Amino acid sequence: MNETITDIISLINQINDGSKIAIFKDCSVPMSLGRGLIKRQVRNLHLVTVPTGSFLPDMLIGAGCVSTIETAGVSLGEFGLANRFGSAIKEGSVTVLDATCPAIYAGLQASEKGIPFIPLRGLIGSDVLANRGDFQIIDNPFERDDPIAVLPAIQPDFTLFHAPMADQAGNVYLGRQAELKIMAHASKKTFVTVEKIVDFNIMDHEELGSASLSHLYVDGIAVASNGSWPLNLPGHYDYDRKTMQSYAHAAKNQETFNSWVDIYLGKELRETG
Amino acid sequence: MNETITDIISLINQINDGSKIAIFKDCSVPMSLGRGLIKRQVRNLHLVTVPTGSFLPDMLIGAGCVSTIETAGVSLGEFGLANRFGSAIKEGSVTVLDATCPAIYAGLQASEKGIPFIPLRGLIGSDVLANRGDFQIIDNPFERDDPIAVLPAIQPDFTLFHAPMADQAGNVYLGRQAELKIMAHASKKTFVTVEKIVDFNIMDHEELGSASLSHLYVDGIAVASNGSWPLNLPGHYDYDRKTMQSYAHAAKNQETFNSWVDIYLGKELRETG
Amino acid sequence: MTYATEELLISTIAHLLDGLKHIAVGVLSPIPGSAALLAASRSATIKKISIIGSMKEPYRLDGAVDLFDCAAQGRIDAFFLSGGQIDGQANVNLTGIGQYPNQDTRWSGAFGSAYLYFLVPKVILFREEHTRRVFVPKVDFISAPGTSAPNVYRPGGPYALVTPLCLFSFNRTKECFRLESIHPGHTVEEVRDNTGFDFDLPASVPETAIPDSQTLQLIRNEVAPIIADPYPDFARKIWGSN
Amino acid sequence: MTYATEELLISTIAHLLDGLKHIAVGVLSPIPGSAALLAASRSATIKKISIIGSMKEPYRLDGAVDLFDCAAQGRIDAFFLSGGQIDGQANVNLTGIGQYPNQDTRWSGAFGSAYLYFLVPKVILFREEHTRRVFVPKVDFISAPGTSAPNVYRPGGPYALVTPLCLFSFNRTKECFRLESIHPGHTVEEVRDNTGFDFDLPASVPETAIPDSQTLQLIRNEVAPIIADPYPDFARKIWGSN
Repeated sequence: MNETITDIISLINQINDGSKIAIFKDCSVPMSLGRGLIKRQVRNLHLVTVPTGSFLPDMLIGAGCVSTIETAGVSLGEFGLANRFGSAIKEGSVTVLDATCPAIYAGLQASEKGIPFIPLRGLIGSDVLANRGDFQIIDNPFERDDPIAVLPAIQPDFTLFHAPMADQAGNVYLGRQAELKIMAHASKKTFVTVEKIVDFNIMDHEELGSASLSHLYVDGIAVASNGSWPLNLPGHYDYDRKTMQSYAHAAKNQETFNSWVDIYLGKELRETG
Repeated sequence: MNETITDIISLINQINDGSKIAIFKDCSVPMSLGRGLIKRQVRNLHLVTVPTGSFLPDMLIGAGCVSTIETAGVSLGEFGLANRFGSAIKEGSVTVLDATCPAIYAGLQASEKGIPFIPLRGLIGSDVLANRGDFQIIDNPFERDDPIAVLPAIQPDFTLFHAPMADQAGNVYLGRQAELKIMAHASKKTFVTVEKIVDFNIMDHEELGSASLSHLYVDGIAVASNGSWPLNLPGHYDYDRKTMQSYAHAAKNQETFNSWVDIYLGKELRETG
Repeated sequence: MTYATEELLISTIAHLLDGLKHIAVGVLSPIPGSAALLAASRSATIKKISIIGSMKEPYRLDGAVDLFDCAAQGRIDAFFLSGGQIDGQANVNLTGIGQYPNQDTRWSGAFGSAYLYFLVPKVILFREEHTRRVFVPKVDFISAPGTSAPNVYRPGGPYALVTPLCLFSFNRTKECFRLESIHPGHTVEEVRDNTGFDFDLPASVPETAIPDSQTLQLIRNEVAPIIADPYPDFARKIWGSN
Repeated sequence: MTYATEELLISTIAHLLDGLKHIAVGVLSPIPGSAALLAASRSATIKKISIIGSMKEPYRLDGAVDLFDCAAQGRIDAFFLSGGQIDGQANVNLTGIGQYPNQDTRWSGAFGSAYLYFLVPKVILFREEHTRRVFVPKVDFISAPGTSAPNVYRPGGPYALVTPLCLFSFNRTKECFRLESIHPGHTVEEVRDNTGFDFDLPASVPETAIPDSQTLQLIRNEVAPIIADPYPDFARKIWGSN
């Protein structure tokens, strides 16, 4: 048995206070891992949403796990504003590094390519750029009078995501979410929860192989059935809209958020603990 | 019927003298299209091998179609040196822009991302860099005393490749050759030959979809059975080593090359009409 | 034929998309999405409609990175943006109200706006609320600027602004909006009263063309069943059960 | 047990790979490939062997871009390079002989060398011909430099040079090779006569350890059947029919 295959608790225990963590936007979201981080009361996370975030970042912020969030936007989509996020920003308890979607991707792609920075069009004249001390404008060395933004590489300590399946060698099938490859390549470590572990080598499978992440980039795998709940896993299960709605309602203020999370984690503890 | 689906002659007729053409290294090589270019006596091509080349670049050079080749290397692999390439360089009839493999990819990825240049590690102190007037060394704007090479984007006029199948909408299944996506995204136009055109929508197929190129990037498709012959198409047919050997032998000098190509094109003419 | 306000907006936006090849539509955008589908249903030039978030062919994108790369390659002709605030220079604020960073009201964030607004030739601004709260003299935070200095690479930018009251065009040289037409039942005064910035006002402002019966047929028969996939609630509200 | 020269080279290279995690092997490299497989067959640390061009798991790479990105991420510990010419500063010439660009003899080109040589911590130079034609005082063209100025980002570089005569190590500070061992049947004089550059010569040079019977068993039973897939001709030549 490959030693990268373990259980969810041991993955969570490796994620220390202050880690820089990348999570994908609105599917493949590692909700089980997120609940584990809340339970363990991990603190001072630097969260990188790739490129935007919804329930999980809002929940981690509400639970006091996050000190910095680097994001192109956090929203509960059709369920409204991300109120724990908004409230933390107003209070100043969380530092926000506002970006734009392709800037997050480009920063990760720079890390993936092992280059220290990458240029990107757009941005110039926006208050997004004006407020990012770590972005710069340089002259395009190949063209006169052509200012262009350059962004530093983003290298997370951990990429965390949930996927349909892994194999015994540690290869992970991603499906359509090719961005997860960029995230894993860009990060120091990648922890994955999966619905199941299969008996064949995924990379040997002609069609699955090209939509999979090599074990070379995977540092820990744990089975977590319904690991994206209450969010969806495309092709496997849909959103649990009732739970999402109940969260969106509860998260409008900190007290009702706290109660909701208590119930939510309590349920989880009963179910998995 | 999608108007991008046409025949091989009409694809070839759209490729004019002086075009910048990208071809992939050693599989998915559009040999049928290449023979068409030789027959049409296209001239002054700027060939970009992605990142290296073998039989097709050597053949196009031998046939006088190429004035510039941008490459990380041309070789017939186990069949030896690419002699038409080497001979043209010695004579000065072809200009060579020597690169290193990741520099070709990075230049294409810059074009794909619509950025005018991209930094890359390595290169500094090599004669590869010293001889590329279009490469530069700049100071990393994020770090003191850290020189780094920057390369201009490579935007071919055409990417040409051969693939297992396309659908009626113009989507093309690539299999493992994910680099072909980068090439198509980076190029102004992409022409593809395929073994067959299927009746279902490839993109709708969960597993094929993620290894396919959207019709958005495909400007012309033609059926060419055994379109990579005498090279291989992974999962479909193997190399025709006998023909490759016979080419490698003939290409040692221009006269035997010419005779070989005459026979080779003659055979083609008889077979495809 | 009677029509819903949403159908008028769909029809108005669709006119702006004629002759294009590739139109991309962001999340939570049922009206722009419907307009793109309507335009495609009657235009031979439209090769692709990309609906961000759609998992169904032919509206699916290859991936999120692909959308942004595709825009930078010049392969997206039109895109839609909204804004919590929009000002007279077409600056868009999706980030929040008050002093940044600890804003009184924090919205989501810039999303792709600080990039796509520069690169997509025709960006259509669309907002379903036409008030002075939205259309302000100056946005509190420029998530994406409406205009740029001449040396800034910017093949794209604002093209029009569609609201429930009217249609504005945007003049990039003069850096201001121009009232192009007023929707039936509304007036110039109403537009002026509810707009916090100045705009060019022609001597006579035409009424926005209402969707003809053929257009309504297309919307109800062709567009509604497709848009109901990503936006079931929207489709149910406008067209009832589908 | 008797052994083939190739088996000695495989065994010698494999020793250099002990304790690593990920070893990548280029095209047309049956001996380095065999050495990597041998090392993996007896080392618990080796997590992956990537054989460029192999279509078979677990040796396949995700794609060619992936290899280069992977190296830059620091995830490749060892790689192999050869050279038409190699000089005493470990400069490698894969490009050609004579005045560039119109060289008298043009080889393939730099391939990945001008990049991987900088980024992979242990680059092992390997050449099956040990002559003054190959090991020159100064290469005609630096496809990839052996050493760099201190301010150049260079986590990688030359680690050893293996030939049919001997094993050299490379001292990056002194910028020169050191003779580490001589293969059985060869002498220091033979090495010196056939090497066009100066190298550090210890007072006493040990003989290269020959592969023991356990190693030969592993090579013949474990390595040979695997390397026969990408290199059937090589396997047939050394080990007969498989």
